[in-house]
Amino acid sequence: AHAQTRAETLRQVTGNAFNTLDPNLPGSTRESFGLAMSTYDRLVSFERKPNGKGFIFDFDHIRPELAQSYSVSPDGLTITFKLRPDAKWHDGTPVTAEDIKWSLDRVVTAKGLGAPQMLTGSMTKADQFTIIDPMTVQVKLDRPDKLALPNLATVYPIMVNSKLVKQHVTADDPWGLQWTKDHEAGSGPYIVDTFKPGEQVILHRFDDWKSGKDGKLPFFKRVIGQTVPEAATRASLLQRGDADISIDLAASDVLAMEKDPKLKIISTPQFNAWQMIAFNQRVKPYDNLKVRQAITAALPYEDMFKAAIFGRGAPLFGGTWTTGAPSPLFLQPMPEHTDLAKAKALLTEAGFPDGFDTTFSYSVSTAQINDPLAALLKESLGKIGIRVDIQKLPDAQMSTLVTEKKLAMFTDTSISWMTTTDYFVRNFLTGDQRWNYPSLDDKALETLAQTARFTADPAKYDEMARQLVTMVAAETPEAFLWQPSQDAVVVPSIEGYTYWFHRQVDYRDMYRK
Amino acid sequence: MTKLASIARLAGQRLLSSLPALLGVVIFTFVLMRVLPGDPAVFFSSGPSAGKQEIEQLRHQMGLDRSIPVQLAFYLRDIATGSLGHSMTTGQDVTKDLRERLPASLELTFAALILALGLAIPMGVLAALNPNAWIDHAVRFFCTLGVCVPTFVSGLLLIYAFYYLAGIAPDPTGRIDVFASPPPAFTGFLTIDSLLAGDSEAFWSALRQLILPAATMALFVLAPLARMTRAAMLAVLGSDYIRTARAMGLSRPRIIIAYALRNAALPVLTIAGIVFSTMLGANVLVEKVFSWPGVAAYALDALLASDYAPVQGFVLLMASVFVVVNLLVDVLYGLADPRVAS
Amino acid sequence: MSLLSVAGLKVAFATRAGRVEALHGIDLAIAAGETLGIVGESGSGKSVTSLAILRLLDRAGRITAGDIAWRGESIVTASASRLRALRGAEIAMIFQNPRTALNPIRPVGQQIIDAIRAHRRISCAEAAAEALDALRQVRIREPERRMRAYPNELSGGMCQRVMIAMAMACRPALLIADEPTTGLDVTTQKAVMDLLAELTRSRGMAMMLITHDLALAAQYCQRVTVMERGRVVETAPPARLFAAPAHPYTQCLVAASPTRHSELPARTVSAAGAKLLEVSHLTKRYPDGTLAVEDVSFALAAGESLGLVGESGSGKTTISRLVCRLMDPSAGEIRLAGTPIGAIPASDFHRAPQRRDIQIVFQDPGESLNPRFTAADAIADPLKRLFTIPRARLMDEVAASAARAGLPADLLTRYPHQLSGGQKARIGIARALAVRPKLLVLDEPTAALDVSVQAVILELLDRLRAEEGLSYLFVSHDLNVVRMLCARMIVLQHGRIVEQGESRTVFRAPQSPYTRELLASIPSFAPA
Amino acid sequence: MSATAAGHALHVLRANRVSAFAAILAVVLVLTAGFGPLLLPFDPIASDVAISLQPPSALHWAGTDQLGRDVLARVIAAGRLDYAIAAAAVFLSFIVGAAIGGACGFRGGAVDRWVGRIVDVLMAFPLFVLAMALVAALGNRVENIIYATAIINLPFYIRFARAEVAVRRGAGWVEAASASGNGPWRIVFSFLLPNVLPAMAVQISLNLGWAILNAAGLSFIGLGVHPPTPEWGIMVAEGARFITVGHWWLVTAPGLALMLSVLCFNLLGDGLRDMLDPRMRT
Ligand SMILES: Nc1ncnc2c1ncn2[C@@H]1O[C@H](COP(=O)(O)OP(=O)(O)OP(=O)(O)O)[C@@H](O)[C@H]1O
Ligand SMILES: Nc1ncnc2c1ncn2[C@@H]1O[C@H](COP(=O)(O)OP(=O)(O)OP(=O)(O)O)[C@@H](O)[C@H]1O
Ligand SMILES: [Mg+2]
Ligand SMILES: [Mg+2]
Repeated sequence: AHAQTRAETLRQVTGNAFNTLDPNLPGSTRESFGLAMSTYDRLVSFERKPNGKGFIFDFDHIRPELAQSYSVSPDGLTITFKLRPDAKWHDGTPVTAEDIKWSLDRVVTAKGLGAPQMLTGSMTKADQFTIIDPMTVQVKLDRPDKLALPNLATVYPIMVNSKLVKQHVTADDPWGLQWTKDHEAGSGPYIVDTFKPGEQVILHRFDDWKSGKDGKLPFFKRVIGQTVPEAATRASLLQRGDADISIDLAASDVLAMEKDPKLKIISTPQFNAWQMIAFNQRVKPYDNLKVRQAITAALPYEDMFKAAIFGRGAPLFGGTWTTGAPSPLFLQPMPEHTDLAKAKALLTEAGFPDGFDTTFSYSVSTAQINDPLAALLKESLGKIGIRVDIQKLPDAQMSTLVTEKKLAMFTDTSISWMTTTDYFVRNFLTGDQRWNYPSLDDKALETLAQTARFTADPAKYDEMARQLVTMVAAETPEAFLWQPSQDAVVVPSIEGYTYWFHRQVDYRDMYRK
Repeated sequence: MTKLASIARLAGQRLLSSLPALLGVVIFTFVLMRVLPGDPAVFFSSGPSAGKQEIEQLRHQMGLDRSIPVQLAFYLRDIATGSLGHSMTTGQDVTKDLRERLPASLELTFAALILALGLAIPMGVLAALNPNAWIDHAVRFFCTLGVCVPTFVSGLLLIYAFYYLAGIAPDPTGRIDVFASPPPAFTGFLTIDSLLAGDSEAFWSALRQLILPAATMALFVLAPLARMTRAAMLAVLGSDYIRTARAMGLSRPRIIIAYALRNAALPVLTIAGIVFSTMLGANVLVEKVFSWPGVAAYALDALLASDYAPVQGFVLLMASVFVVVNLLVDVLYGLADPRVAS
Repeated sequence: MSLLSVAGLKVAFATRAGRVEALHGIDLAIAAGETLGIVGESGSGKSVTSLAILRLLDRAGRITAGDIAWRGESIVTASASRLRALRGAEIAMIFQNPRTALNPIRPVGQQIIDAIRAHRRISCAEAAAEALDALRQVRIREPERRMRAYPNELSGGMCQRVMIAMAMACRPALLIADEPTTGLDVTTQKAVMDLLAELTRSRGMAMMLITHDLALAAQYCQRVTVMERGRVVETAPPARLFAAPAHPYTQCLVAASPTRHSELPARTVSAAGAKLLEVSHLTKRYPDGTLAVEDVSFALAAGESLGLVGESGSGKTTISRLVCRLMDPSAGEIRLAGTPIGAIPASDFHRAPQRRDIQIVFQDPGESLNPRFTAADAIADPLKRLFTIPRARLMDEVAASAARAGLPADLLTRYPHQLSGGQKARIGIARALAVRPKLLVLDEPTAALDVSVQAVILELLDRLRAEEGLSYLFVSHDLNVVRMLCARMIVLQHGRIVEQGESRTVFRAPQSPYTRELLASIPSFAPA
Repeated sequence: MSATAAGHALHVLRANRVSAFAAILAVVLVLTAGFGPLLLPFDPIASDVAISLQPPSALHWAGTDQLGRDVLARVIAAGRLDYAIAAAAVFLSFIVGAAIGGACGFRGGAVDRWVGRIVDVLMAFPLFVLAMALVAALGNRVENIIYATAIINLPFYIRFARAEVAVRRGAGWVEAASASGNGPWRIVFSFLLPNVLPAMAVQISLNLGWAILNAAGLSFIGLGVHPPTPEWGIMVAEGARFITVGHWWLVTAPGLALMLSVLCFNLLGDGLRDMLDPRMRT
């Protein structure tokens, strides 16, 4: 019996904590996002396409999930959802249009993480969502936003059992966030058995689930998500076959595991995430283009790539183009090469013939990758006379200083759920907001990005996208390093792993041979 | 009778006199946390689309927009009402978290202490019975070796040897095999609960999980315990009343156990108390390595995230445990040693 | 044939310094029912002998030669189990310092029961009954309650009684008592010794009484054996031993032991000069409430020496500390040469000019020397503090006062633990003399010393007083010593003065009953 | 004087084999830390990714690390820093602790009680967490690691000194000292503390080892010194993660260095006490 249940159980080990059941809560961890994908349904979901040993999500194809079907009006201003007649909540009650409306209202109005995300899809007010008839709900937009539909497929807009949640709302918490924090009220394929925040979560399958692709039920009857802080321990758990999957192992471990026949490694360059070295232009001398260019020319890219992540990823350096970006994609190899002579020259031009003192920061939790990276950077910049003082900061300090724009030069990995070039530019290189690490303030770039956002014609859009990337390259607001691989290590019997935009394991996709 | 009373009085005084210390701990931690350069509001609103207003709102929600004295006042009031605030890392109330996790730490620490004493006392006695003989040196050397290895290294090595290579130890994830169903929570000590529930499978599972981490910690505290046992034993064996006992013709085992060991136990008891309370707070690394759901690891994560409430709660808890344990030791000491009360 | 006979016993100890022989061939014999006294100075091997007899020497010590025969059976070769049976049941032993000789965390009754049951297979109840009986035998008041008492709840005398009860419990044929009364007051000492004598007599037990007090031995033993540095020098019945000591060592020992007749070589007592010290209505209450000294008044003239006697706890040390201003009085006046010094807080007195006028010599010479100071450092310390002397002259001063205290110059570089008791005492005295004080307070300066050493030190002190016109406040519990050194004496009890006057008169015609009791309990060998 | 002291030291070492072993080990370790870097052919900082993660060889006796740096070179270079950290931290807490504790133990009274309270506060703290908090608050630089370690050691020294002084306070030779005209302060510092020193020596040398481990622990959770500075704690912490991967040499060399040092300090204690204690002289 034990063996039987074991075969039908999926056991994931991760370094971080599952800390809430509702992804909209401030402070939710990425693991909680992944969890919410399996406990809650959304109206729509991204399709996925094969990729190497596994799959990767397909940003351009969206399928109905809790909705039976959807249609977008020609002018792109209304999206209409037809509901499934047979859809049920986990408590067995049927899914109604009221529930859907309430859930959508909740995402955009509740004080949570959802609202700011929906904003990027031009969904801001409850009155954009209307019930046409008991089986139909409509979303109205005030401008044709390409990202509206994709946004509905992201983590936040979960469909919740309004009748259930409403029993637990309070005056100062009209949307019941406090209750959904550790109670789940969804219609997803899995129901929460036990939830020990920061320790483990155990799910069992919801057999009345209808929203699956072609109505298929997920394979695993039981799912265990466990927090195992020590990477080495996670590795040995997999090697002994006690755990089935882990997606956050140390690059060094993964390297060794590739030789291990008892394991399978599905590695996907995170094409919506990238590690960079940001130059904060609010801190002198990084307001000086030449300085930025000098440093980008002085970085030992190859060594960093090899030493920090053991070459597991897609380089974003060493691009061969000079005039214009060859591809409309935001993340593509930039024309950066290690060339100390040039670097020295640029530094002299910039007015720092004998270099300057500066700091280089990264967060403690990323130390395993960034310790070697920092060492190499310090060594290499030293050669052109830049004296680097390395700061390894506790994560909270790091994020605070980043937000306050106090750090001079630092490294981090950014991730974007939406993968259109203008979205990248708007969210990561413009505006006085946290994710604009380089504090880049370039009006031309900004306006171009805005126009691109609402350009429907793909050809025109690609043209603009190329131009955007070219401008970014010219500005060198940061040194693009690489797209680190998402290395999912699984036991050979496990199949169907998908790399999702949220970079977490989606239990629905997987099965055991 | 009167003795018990006087001991109780001593204990009472100790408790009262330690209240200022506790208050000091609370305030000190509170300020220390506020000194940390990290801003939890910013850190926890790090969703992929966190904006300024979200941070502000979170800051308000966490009450960080008030002045520090005001915050302290509120915090003290909350403590008085038995609430330790709210943890952002786990999204739970700190009291709830601690209540769930303290038993885990306690069980582990107790196991480690028992293991350590079980080894240290015989070794110490052996060493004391033949001072400067090879066995004495051997004991000293062995114990010292234990102290030399950082707990996280010995932990990882033990895992590597007994789990990864030999495969005899269970996977080092938490307190009980995930596939075994935990016993109904009663004391919170899984081993005890499972026995109460008469669930032998759960008991063994829990016990097996306990062994490696307990061993790791025990190794580290072996030295002080054995050292103290030896010293105390030597002192006692050299004392006049042992000579009297021998002169009266008492049998050797009786002398060693009923006379020598009982007297030597007193200082060992004191050290054991200290070791216990320090271990409880200091096994951060062990808990991390064995993914043990204890309070120390909990506090560590919170600390790195500048999550105030959990750290403050944890420190307060530890301090209280410290006080209680010392109290316990005092009382036991008083019961064992007539000289104390009078 | 004799009960116990020791022949050619040699014992050696393995020490860090190497192998030292403590006993160089001891011969003794004790007949059944006989009481044998063993006297000798510290280090002469008394305890080692007794321990050797029961094979209780610690692991460092080994019997290298000779034999110990118990009723003809050799103890030296006896098996461990045989020894266990022997100890307590046939030969019992009681030790010096009864407090530490009892297990502090075990009720005394329980300890007696342990001793009984170690030798006889009987139930706890029966054993308890016997233990209770044993306690009655040693005349402990309300023995039922004492059974449950812990040593720390009993006085020194009672602890010793408990020890005796334990030793007697198994009806041994021989009792070895190693200095059973040192550390006890004279009155208690008398009581304990009388008890021992009576019990042994009534039970026809033999006893081996080890002491360094000849008078005591003389009073209670049929035969006395004198030991010196690990050898037996003489054995004889007390009468002969005292009347006509054969061996030179015995002779000087007898000569040195103070009796109520012994005198110091006569000196021209410098005529008592002006009043030096006046103490009026002195009272000391310790923080914990003990009233140690109550309304004590006395005066001391220059060149005079005043004795202060009383039993342990009577307040002698307290007074001496108060007078040397090491401790603040609760009430009362202290005047030195007319100037009131009682008001100067003790914590500031080291700055007061009178500091150099009052110096003190402490009870335990070893314990009063800083382990990290050489003799020279110790003597130089007060000079450095209270005078400003150039380095060069300092050493001369040190050598000078060392000489006055009769301390050989070559010992000056040694650390205390490298010196004998007598030598340490001299350092203490030299340190006190170094600053040429007017008043010297001596708190039992000879209590820890052997009689022969004591005699010499007393000599020295008396000479110094005569030659340098020093004044002494001499604290002691040994009335004989006080009588020898002091013209006048004060008798203390519970912190109050019960009698004071000319030493001789006090001895001849004691006024207070307490003084009478004290005098009565001094062990003395009066053949008459 | 010093001659006799040296002779005494030798005597102690001859008498106690373990101490002798520890002493020799200590000398070797300290010399290696002191002069080793001068003799080494490799720069502990300079990287060469081409030869990264090579197992021990004739050229690189302890192998190379992730950045192709010679592990042995780094281990030896790290010695200086680690000993410096340990020594500085322990010295700080010893000086301060002994002074405060000594004064309190001698004076007693209200001050003593209050200091006692404060010490309790510190003792009641989960010390390692306190260290982490301090380092996190002050920023993880070498000097802050030293301060943190010193602070969490402080209460032990205060208690120890206090207790030891308190028992000696009533000793005859202390009274004698004040009778000889020594003021309270002089009594504490030139009479009492020197006598407490031998007993404290054990504590000190134990703490030296403990301080190193403490630094290692901090490194393990990422609060150690910054790269590329070589430090045993970090090397062990990182190396330990490579065990399962099979790069055993990364942890071996630093691990051994760490172990030997701590072992040495732990064993040294008793010998040190005997050396400092004149009563042991014969
Ligand atoms: N454990 C020991 N180790 C080394 N030497 C010892 C030991 N015990 C006794 N001695 C030596 O044996 C000799 C005799 O000691 P013993 O205790 O018998 O003297 P004593 O006559 O009892 O003196 P006291 O009157 O002070 O008790 C002394 O010189 C002492 O140094
Ligand atoms: N520091 C102290 N605190 C409290 N009580 C004390 C202290 N020192 C002495 N006493 C008490 O004061 C009384 C007198 O003590 P003191 O030492 O003066 O007697 P003594 O005559 O010197 O005795 P001994 O002959 O044993 O030296 C005793 O009852 C003692 O218990
Ligand atoms: Mg003796
Ligand atoms: Mg006295």
